[in-house]
Amino acid sequence: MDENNTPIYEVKSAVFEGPLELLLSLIEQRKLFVNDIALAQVTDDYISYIKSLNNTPNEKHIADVSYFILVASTLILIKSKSLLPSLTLTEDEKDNISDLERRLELYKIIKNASIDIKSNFGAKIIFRPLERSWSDPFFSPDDMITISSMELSINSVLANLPKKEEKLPEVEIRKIINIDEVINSLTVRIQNAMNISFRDFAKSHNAQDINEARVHVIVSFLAMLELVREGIIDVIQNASFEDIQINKQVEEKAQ
Amino acid sequence: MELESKIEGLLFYKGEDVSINKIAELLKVSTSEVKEALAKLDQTLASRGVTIIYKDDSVMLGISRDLSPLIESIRKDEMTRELSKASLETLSIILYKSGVARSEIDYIRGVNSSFILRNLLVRGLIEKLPDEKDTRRFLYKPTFDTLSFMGVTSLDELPNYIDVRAQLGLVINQDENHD
Amino acid sequence: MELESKIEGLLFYKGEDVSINKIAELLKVSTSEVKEALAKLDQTLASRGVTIIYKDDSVMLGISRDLSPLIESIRKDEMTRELSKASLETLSIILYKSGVARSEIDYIRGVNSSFILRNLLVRGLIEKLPDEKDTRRFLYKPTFDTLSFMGVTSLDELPNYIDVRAQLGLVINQDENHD
Repeated sequence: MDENNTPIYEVKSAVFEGPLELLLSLIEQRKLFVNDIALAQVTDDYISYIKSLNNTPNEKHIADVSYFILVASTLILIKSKSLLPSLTLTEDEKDNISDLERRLELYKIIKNASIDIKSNFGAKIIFRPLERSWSDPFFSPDDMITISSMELSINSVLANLPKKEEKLPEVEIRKIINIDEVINSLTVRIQNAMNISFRDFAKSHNAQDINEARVHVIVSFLAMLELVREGIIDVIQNASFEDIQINKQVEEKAQ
Repeated sequence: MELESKIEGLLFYKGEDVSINKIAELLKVSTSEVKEALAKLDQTLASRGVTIIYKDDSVMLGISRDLSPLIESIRKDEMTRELSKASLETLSIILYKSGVARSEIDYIRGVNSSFILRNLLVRGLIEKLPDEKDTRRFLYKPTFDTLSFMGVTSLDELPNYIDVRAQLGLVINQDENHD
Repeated sequence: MELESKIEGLLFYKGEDVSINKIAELLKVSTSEVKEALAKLDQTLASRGVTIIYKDDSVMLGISRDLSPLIESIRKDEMTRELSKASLETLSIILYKSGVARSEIDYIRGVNSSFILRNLLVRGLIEKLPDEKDTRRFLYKPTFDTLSFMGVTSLDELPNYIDVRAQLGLVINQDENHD
């Protein structure tokens, strides 16, 4: 299968701070342009990277992982669409996809610009003059300097002190929970679409019309869902698996 | 004495950035007169040991970038030039898109930037100002120190400034239509 | 760049008198070359806002005498301007944690404090002393004038003195661990 012949890009050793950095690096390694085709091609590598993140439990990473997962759900959608052209995307889904492409483009511009910034930063400095001491300080108070105003000021300072450990904000946790739901419904959504497309496919019942490539596509998709199951979250229900089993039988018939 | 020279003396005395409004107020002239005189002073100082740095509506005098190695050799305190990849990206966004909200930075980088922003603030490489259009949020801008570290006398001397901004602007406009 | 301009940049950077020998050494030229260039610079600066001040075998850049009234008014402006919220907060940190380094103040406030400190120094509200443990850095303290202006004879008379110090101390220790 072609899918297995494509080289596997080594991303696990590198450390990526965010999903866009990882995605762009995967796309650039394959010398692709930023578009849905490129995104569909790198989805598996992307998911296996998240998988490796999950295998190295580090509480500090939980917030970061949530960013990766958010993008993963859009990628799965793009991949599904590329495998199942009959899958009709909703407006929201289309927006998510074009939004991801835009963000990647933006990120790419900044990443390239930051290379120039890095090479110029501190290379030739326009120095400030040293501190001046033109004349001796002359005591010039302000009526605002009183014990009570100083107490107010220090309290305001204390209120804004950096927190000891940046705790995972509640919002972040809620986001992670939502991703369970997002991927869950995404799986159901895509599987429904697959069954429908299979029905169309079976209706023709003509060996000539049975497109091997299409079968191959479905198998790949299953393999990908498997990755999702193992790698991200255990979202796929048994009932859903049975649906897929049906599809598999058809695949055997086709051969 | 000409206005140009008075401004030179004033900036020399201050040794830090001064807003054009403040200069006008102290010298009892209009801001447009100040701007005109600054343009002349800029010419006078060309190829000299001193140069004007412009940012937003403020100016300061610095030592010409060609003297950078000399000044560095006589400085006592060490300078940290190191910037992590994340700091560099964040700083680049703020340099090319001066006056940018944290949400926009997070959007472009795809991760939460609050820790990096705090770090850059403490290092004096960026500043945080309330957004005039929406006082509940803040906008981030580069500081004069960033310009001096980059060896540029104004933001538009940054590498490919117009180009990068156009690219960002284009994509960001699409985004605005989109939302 | 001409020697004359190099000297200008150097003197502008220093802001204090530098011996002609030192200039020659730094710029790797002879003292007679320095003297020649200084004579040229003197001419260049005629009618400008900045001027060379000769003192024995040393020189420095100063502000033209003609600008004295202007400088006087700038100084008055610096002295009488109302202290900003940021300035008052910085002063309160120095009061509660007398002998604090700039890096500590920056970390506590989450922004760079150099300009605010400079203004507080000029106004005689705080003073800066070299850190005995690390002579490259300075520690900031309130002046006696400030304490007596507030009617405080000893810092521990400040409200919640011990508690506030403890809270500030925690942050600073953490900072050290962090970097």
